[in-house]
Amino acid sequence: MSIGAMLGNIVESLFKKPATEHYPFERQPTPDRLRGNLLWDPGKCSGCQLCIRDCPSNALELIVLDKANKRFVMRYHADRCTFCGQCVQTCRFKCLSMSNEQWELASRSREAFTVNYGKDEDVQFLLDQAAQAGAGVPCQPE
Amino acid sequence: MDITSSLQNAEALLNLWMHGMDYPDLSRIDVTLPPRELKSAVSILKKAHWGYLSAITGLDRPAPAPTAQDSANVPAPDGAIEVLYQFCEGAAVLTLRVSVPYSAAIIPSICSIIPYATLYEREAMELFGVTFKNTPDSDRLVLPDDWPVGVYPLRKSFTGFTDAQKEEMVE
Amino acid sequence: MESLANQKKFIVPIGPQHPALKEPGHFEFTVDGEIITGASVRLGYVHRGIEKGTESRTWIQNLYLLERICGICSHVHALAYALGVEKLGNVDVPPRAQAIRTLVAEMERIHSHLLWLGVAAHEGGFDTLFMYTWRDRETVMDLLEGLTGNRVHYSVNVLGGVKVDVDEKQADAIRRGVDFLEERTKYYMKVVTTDETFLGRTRGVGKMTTEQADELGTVGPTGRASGLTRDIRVDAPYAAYPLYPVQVVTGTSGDLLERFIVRIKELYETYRLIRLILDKMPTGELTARIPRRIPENEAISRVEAPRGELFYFLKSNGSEMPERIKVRTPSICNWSSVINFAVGLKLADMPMVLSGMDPCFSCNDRLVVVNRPTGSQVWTWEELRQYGINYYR
Amino acid sequence: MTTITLPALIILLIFPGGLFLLASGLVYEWVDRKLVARFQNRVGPRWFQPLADMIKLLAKEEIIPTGVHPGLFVTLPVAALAAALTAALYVPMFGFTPAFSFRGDLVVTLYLLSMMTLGIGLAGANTVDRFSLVGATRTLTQLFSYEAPFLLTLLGPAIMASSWQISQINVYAHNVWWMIFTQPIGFVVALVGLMGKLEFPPFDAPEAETEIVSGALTEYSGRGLALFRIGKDVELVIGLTLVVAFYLGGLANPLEFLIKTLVLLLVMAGLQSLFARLRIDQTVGLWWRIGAVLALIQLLAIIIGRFIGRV
Repeated sequence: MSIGAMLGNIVESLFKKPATEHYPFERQPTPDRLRGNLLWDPGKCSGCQLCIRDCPSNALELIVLDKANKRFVMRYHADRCTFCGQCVQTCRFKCLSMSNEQWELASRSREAFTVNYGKDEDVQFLLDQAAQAGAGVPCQPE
Repeated sequence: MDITSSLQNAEALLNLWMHGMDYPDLSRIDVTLPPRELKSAVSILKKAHWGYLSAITGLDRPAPAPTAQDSANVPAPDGAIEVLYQFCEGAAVLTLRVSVPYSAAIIPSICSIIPYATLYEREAMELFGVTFKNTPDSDRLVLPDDWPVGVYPLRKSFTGFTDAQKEEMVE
Repeated sequence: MESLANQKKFIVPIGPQHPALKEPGHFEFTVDGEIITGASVRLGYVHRGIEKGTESRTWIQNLYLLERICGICSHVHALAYALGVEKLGNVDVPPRAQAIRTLVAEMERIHSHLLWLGVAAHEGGFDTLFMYTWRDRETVMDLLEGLTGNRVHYSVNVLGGVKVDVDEKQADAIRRGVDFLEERTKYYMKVVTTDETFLGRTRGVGKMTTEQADELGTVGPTGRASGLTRDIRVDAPYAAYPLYPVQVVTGTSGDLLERFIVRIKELYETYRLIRLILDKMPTGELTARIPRRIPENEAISRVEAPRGELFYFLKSNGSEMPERIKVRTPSICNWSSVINFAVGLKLADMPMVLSGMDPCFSCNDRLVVVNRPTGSQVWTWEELRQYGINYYR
Repeated sequence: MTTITLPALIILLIFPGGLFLLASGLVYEWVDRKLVARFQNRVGPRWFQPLADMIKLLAKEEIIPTGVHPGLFVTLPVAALAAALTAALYVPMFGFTPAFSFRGDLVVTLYLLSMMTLGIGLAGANTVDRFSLVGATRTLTQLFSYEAPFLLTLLGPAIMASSWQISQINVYAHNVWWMIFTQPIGFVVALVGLMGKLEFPPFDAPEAETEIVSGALTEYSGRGLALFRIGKDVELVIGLTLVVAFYLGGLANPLEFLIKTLVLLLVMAGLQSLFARLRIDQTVGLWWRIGAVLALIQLLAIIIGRFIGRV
């Protein structure tokens, strides 16, 4: 039975640095395992599209330019992504990974969140095509 | 009490009413009951202090799509709603399975025996369109107030609203 | 006379928007002065139709959908679902994976109980305790982020195992964090049980006997504070709980104070379990292969969420998508206890009694229905997405 | 003691009444919020936050809800603020001699200070909102519970000084032992009474946000709310000044005022962050069972002491 059981702690707090973080001026370092933006390595992809099938939020599109020569472009919609990491788990060739860099999921337009991954010439080819014909034909999972 | 004796105990208690019985796995017993026997089965469980009601699960079992062999003069079979009353005691789970056709989806309410079943019954009522006879409260619980009457979202036949229904809701 | 009495009813609405409940639920308390004479509840303000949604997604996609039922106990939902699917698919999960699942589940329990302690203190107007517990809760959230890569939706589970492993460095960080939290928890125990002003708000309030708790079907710490020994971790051990036995914490008096004590004591038990798991971690694989098509069967999966028993019923039809998934969350069991006990209490006690059962509205409500500013209309998912796209363009 | 005399209009409108008092109210509100934040290990608001809040509220539309008496709705905040500002004129604000003073002004000041609470109570009762009504009931209940003990504790020093005039009590307090040592019980009750008057935690049941949103002021917005809030800030400064003048050795100059009131505010902020909110029945119980009795014992001790002294 006492009154003011927290007295010690509050007096201590008065002389302690506040626990609040001055975001965005101060940022905590991100942990190594942070599940951040998705990265795609075009070299190893076989175009099986299992990642697209398993994605719970339709965040991935694979645009097949030339299946025989393995020319693919991965279109990643970061704004739809829930960062669950299932695609990384699903990929048998380990071509997907998640970056642990800090990033802001905020922008004034949606375009900033659509990322095309692939070999430079393929992405360029796709962009040129899109410029000519309006929009690229996204590949739908069967 | 270990699982096996719990399950055997449940079997012995319900022996009188059951229409079918099954042990789907080591810790479960499924008992099929006609709707009219439900209340007596639940009250005997309650009297014997066999576990507690853990959930009431609705299952939609639509009629299989008519095949080409069905002749036109045989009436199409009616789909059924199956309501599962899951009781738990320790690790043992007893499921009372009650199946009713769409045309007569009426099940006696067990709220007089287990009062807290009311929330579960209200949920099943809204989402599956089963009528629980004599349930104390049949107000909307989870669906919005302007949800159309007679549309049960968890039935397999519900795949979204028709345009007419949307119009109606706007009004 | 009757009608006159009805007219004089003075109803205090709490919710769907109210500072006491940060989540939408609607309660109507009929009051006579400060004393409550009647209560009713309406849920569904955030009913998201997850049960229907699961029927049009694959087994793998559902894991992430179900994880998002709740933001506080996200892991236990995914765990209950994964255990159920593994039962359906007859897959044996490697012991190390089960141990990691258990570890994360227990860390989530710390997170949830500390969060609850803060909320309950805030409802009682004890903001200092609220700030302190939430500050300390950051410790366990940081640990979870370091371990899994996300602070809220840990997504540790995959069907058939887990994604992440615990290395020695992680284990040490967790041990240190747990030591710190244990010390803090002891302090909170002291505050909660000795501070006279707080005791005045909790002692003898919302009392529930064991029989009443049983009659009302309460689960979890709310029931255990009334002496109901129901804990799925003990009754039907799942994941790695058979290896790391849990001692049930029960109380006797069943009032609000006892619910505080039971939850804090559960934290002690959780700290012990975490150390035990880290010290005796089985070795081996992290995942087992699971087929994409699950054979036709039914399974029931029960786990002990921080709020009580979480019940999953899964039915498969041999395809890639489930036939039916039923989720019965612990909060819905405990509502009846609140509604039944409100009568006779003081209005000022109501927020505390409500929070005393640790209600989680996202637990209860799981259809995409959006009220437009002009009239209300049901939107399909596609329309909604289109609206979102146009809005941001 | 220094005596500075200023033209009456300046005293009323600018210094030390009017504008300067309002500004100091905002500063004290900030200090209070900042201290509570630091006690809770938070950062707390920046120095201009109360001012920014006030400007925002003043710039906003004032919504008059249906079912209220519009005239009353608009005039109540003005009356409450005016009462608080008037009360300041009889109190040695900032260490200066009170602008106006007459025999018995202590009683007038105390009544003027109660106007604020009464105004909030009436404002709540004026609306048809349930939260406001519950809040108004609680505000008025609380008013009747802390007012008597608070009054009794201020009578203690008055009896010692044999005067009902605040300025004379102030001078008396300055010349003798600090009365916190001679009347410790009185000081504690006065301090806690002040917290009750200002509806600070743990006596914030009338505006308990987790129960009744914002209590009596739930329906207020814009200007009305701004005036009530600034009125409360002014009352905070006046209350602190009164307690300091009576119990902490009086006020002679602005520096003394600043140091003494801020120390008192520090103690008050500590008390605010130390307790859980009391239910309204607990508040009433506390005041009448403990507060009033303590204050009476104190008063009795003083009277007996004086009687013995005279004999």
